[in-house]
Amino acid sequence: MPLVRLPAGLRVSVTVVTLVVLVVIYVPLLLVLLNSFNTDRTFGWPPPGYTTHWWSLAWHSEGARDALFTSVRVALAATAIALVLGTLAAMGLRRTRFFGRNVVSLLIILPIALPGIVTGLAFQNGFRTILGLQLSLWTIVIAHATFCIVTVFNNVQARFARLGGNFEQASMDLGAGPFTTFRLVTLPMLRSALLAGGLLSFGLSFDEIVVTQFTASSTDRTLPIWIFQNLFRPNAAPIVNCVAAALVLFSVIPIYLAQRLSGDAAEAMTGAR
Amino acid sequence: MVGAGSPAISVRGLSKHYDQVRAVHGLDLDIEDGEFFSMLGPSGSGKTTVLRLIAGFEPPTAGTIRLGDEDVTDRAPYDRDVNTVFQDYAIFPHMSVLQNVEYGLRVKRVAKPERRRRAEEALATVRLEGYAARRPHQLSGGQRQRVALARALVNRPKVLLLDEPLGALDLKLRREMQVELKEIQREVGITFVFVTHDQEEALTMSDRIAVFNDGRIQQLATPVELYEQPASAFVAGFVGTSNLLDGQVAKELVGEDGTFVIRPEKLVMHAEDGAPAADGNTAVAPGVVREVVYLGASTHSVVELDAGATLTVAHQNTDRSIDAALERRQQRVVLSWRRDHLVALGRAPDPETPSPEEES
Amino acid sequence: MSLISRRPGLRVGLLLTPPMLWLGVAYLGALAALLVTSLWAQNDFTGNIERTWTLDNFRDLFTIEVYRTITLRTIGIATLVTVVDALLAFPIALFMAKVASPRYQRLLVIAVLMPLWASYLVKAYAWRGMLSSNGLVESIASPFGLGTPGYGLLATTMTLAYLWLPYMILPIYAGLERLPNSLFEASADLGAGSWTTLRRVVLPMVFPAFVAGSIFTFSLSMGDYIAVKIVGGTSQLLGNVVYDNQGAANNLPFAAAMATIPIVVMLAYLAAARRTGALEQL
Amino acid sequence: MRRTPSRGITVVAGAAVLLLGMAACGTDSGDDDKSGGDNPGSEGFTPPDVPMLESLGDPEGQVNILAWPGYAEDGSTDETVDWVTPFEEASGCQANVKPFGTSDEAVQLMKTGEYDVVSASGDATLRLIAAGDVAPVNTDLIENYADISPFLKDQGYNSVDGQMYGVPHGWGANLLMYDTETVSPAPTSWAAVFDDASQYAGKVTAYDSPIYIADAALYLMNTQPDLGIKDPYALDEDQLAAAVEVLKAQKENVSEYWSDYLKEIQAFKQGDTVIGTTWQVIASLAQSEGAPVEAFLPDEGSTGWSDTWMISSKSKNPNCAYAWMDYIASPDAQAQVAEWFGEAPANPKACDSVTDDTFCETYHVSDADYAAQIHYWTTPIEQCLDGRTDVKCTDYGDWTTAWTEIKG
Repeated sequence: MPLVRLPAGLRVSVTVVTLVVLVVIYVPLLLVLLNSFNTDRTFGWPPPGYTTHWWSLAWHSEGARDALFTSVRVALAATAIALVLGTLAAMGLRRTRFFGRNVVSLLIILPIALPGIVTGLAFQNGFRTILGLQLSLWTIVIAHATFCIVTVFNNVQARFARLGGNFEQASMDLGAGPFTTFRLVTLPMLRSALLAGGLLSFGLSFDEIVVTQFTASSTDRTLPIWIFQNLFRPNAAPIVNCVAAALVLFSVIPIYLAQRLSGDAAEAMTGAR
Repeated sequence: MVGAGSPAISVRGLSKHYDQVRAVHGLDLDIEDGEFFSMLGPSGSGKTTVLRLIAGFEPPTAGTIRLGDEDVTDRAPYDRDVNTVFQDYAIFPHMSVLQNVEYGLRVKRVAKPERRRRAEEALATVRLEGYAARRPHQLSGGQRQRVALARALVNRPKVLLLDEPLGALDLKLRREMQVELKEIQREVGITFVFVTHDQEEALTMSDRIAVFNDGRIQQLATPVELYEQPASAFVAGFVGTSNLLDGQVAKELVGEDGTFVIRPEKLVMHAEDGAPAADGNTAVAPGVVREVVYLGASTHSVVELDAGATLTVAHQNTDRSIDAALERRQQRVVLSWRRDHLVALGRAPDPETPSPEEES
Repeated sequence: MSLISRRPGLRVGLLLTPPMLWLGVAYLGALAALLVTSLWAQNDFTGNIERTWTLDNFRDLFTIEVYRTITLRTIGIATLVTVVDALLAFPIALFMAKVASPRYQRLLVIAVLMPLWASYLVKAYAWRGMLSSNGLVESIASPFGLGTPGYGLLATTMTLAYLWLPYMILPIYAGLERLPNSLFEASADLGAGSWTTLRRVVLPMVFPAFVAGSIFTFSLSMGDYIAVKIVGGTSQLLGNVVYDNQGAANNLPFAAAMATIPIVVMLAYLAAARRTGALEQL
Repeated sequence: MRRTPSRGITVVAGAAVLLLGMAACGTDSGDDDKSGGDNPGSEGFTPPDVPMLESLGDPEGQVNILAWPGYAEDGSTDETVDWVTPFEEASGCQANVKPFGTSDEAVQLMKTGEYDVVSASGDATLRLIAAGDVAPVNTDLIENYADISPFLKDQGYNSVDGQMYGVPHGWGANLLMYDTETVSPAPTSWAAVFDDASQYAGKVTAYDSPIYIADAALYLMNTQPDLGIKDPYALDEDQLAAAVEVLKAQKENVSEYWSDYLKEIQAFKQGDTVIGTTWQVIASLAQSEGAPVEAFLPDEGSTGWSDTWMISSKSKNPNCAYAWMDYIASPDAQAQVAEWFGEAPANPKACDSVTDDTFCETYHVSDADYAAQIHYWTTPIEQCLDGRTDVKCTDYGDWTTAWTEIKG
């Protein structure tokens, strides 16, 4: 990609600010990493000593592991639902200019545009007060899927916009019915967009705390809930730091994949919340 | 040209309205078997809509479409024995050239060896042997165009629809492909329905041409008829350069009321003193050269007649130097033409009334 | 089958039905139920919700002054966080989109996204540590004769701005990346200095991206109740009132009434954002 | 109640003097007939006739336990923290533990009949008894019951007319903690965080919950007898207003309100805070982290909590449920829970099993006088808990609103 030759002054100032901001972004994260080795159970500053004790505890923590699996399960289920609904919505709105188009777009954006506390409270109230249901893993999944739809929708819509509309027509023209066309043409062409959208949706669900707090029963502990419960216990807080540090390190993989797959960095990330 | 039995495509009373816009209005059309048929018109004239209606991408507002003996009006695209070459080719980016070409056979569950054989045959037809394993993004524009063609031809459809397939190619390639397309059509014997806005393209390739404007056919004729005897000022203007004589000018120069057209190459330009005299066969008119445009093979001069009209005169740059022509700018000249080269258009076309009679 | 492909309306209908059922019925239904709940009362003895209609919750909301104070404070903080993030995000997004080489571009995107995976809580606690009396901020600031701002609204603003920064960087980066490079050249060619180019050409064109990012930063700040507990000292935001009422006090109807405030604010915000075309860039 | 900070909810547990309407103390064990006033459930409170288990049979093979997080640890959070597995091995009852987040949730879940036992707090116990969701407990069938501290037995929040409805689990007090290096002389009264708080302006901390209003009410009870506060959980509007005034004045000097261990320990260690309310467990942890702090029960007494294990009236596994209640009251289990959770065990014999020799002294496990100074957390309701009938008291909703206003 040809780069713009920005004037030197602007270039330098932009670079300097970028470096400063990057430092500010990473200092707290490094601090988390450092504290995971801090002998002080309440991360006193400066650290009185260093130990790998917490990492070994974290490694053996069944609660953390269970919470991790719960989070993965919830995120996978929510992502699966979001993939289906987001793709359907994007396909429905494609090439269509019906009166409700804006309404539908707004509706898809709304769950992520409203604060999590609103979405969480609305679902909790809906499930418990109105429907009289017990909160469970499924209530978390439903709530998460709701705000994950937008990431899939955005990615698929961007892909559609880039592809243009003739491929499916070409397929139908060559004798393939709608389902064959979807299987052989639409889906393969959407694959990377779906993967990117799915990964974002997974990440979104995986780290969600607010909506989860409202829609989780007390037995269903996702990783953020586990962190929330344990961060405040002096004996467990350093373990939490280990888990958080490990999460940051491992997060490189999905982010890298998402970016790779989508091919277009901007598209991969829009809606990256 | 007219074959025996029912036409390949028969359209009756076809209309397509989008809200207030009438893209196609009350169209009747027969396209014969094995014909190379072109639909020519400016953008928005409805020609592409007719193509999409025939392909089945959109349902008509009214009217019927028959393919051979079958009424296909309500059938889905995949239920019609027609294939389309898209303007942007719509080659599946995630498949190789071979997979693209095989696609139609694959969804029809043709056995693999058979499908491979036919695909290779089709690639040979479009002179793309050896490209089977390529990916679409590794192909040039012309090659993609051929893949699209092969992908459609391999299904041996009754009718092949081509939606401005040469539009994206550069001029030289376009000329080559025009000839090639025509050859391929002769070779496979399939009815081609070709949509274009390029009059030269249409004239080069077609057996018959339908000129579209405002959702209607203005004239349906062979290329020669279309050029030599345009039915309306619109057709005359769209196909070739039109030199119109109407109103007072017509009265003065032709001697009768009406609108007349004469092609630029039928006009002869003389120096003021060397002009022939008008007689029963020849008409003359003096004027001033306002502009001279050098076009390589020929030169166009724009002459403002004293009578009021402005006519374009074309002359081949054969043996003599073109300097003489260029020096005539702003000079007085006399134009002459054979009276029988003048085509009477009748009244100026009114969009609300049907265009002059289509061929029956 | 054939029917579906022949009737676009039917096709759209079939495609949109599942997502619309989910969002329109389940989600909007839940929001509507929340509004309904806000019109109910709570039994003081059992803590159970009594399904009798009352406007008491809203009366309290409007008459008790502290709620107005908290609402204004929350909107103020959310605005401040958004402005800070916009100021910080623009240079880094510009660097990513128009200065960095493609390789660095990819690395930078990862670098910006990575913090999002570190737990929100852990990061907030890291800031608590940095802002404490003898913490990192103090040790960095003391040579300049400054100190830590301590726990309070300033600390809350800093922490929230930190937490949501990636949500602002990414849309602006995406917006800038879409800008053709020739624009910069055209502007320079027409004699504009770099600042003029930024102000007259780039900023107006990426403004929708700013708005898109601000929806996140603003909305996330509007609803926060955890970070403010960790670094906010004695201060509280709207989210705390909602949270305390649904949890501690078990007064769901009042929590629901309180939750209508961020809904109204965000709907107004979205309506304004829609005019800029920002919703297309979310 | 401190419970898991996870739900932040921390409301409310506590011992309800709901029935008795007695001011204070709860030391008058067994004195149920003293109950007076016509606040609801007080006079003429007759619990539904729920049969009591007469004799033990064979264990059913499982027991469903509804517990505050930390009360029934099975090693899933920390491998070394596990007193459920030994129970399963000894009793042959598989224990299915479900932690709950709030007392309301516990009450709701108990109504399903799917749980056999519950660790109920003071604001849940009476509701469960009155609704017939829990059965009287035949304490004769519980071997370890005899060892439970007498001052926890036959209390208004765990018994009706001398009939126990549960087995006491543990209790604790809200203490005053201060930085020994900065705060001098050592304080003796809650005045240090109220009237004298300005001495430590910007360095005072307080518990972040509406229930903390009771601390101010308790202080007023002693300093302003004119207000007529007899029970810190029974405040009429004027009394609440007075408490709010105290807290608003205090807020000027507060650095931050704390809601979890870590936050408070950090604040004391870093010197952001030098004085404020605390729990014994936090004080001990802070000390072990090297913070120069002391925590004590001030002269006025303090607020606190006390929990009880109860058995469902619909229990399908009564024998295993009794086995659990017996087990959790045993010295070993009590020691583990108390040390892990940080509260005084109901069974003083646990003191022989705790790993920390000073634990029982620190937590005043057998100290009846100490326990007598605690006003156990109770949910304030409209009917005055102190027996007054001429005024309406403020309920927890009012307290929540007041707390929001105090914080501003």
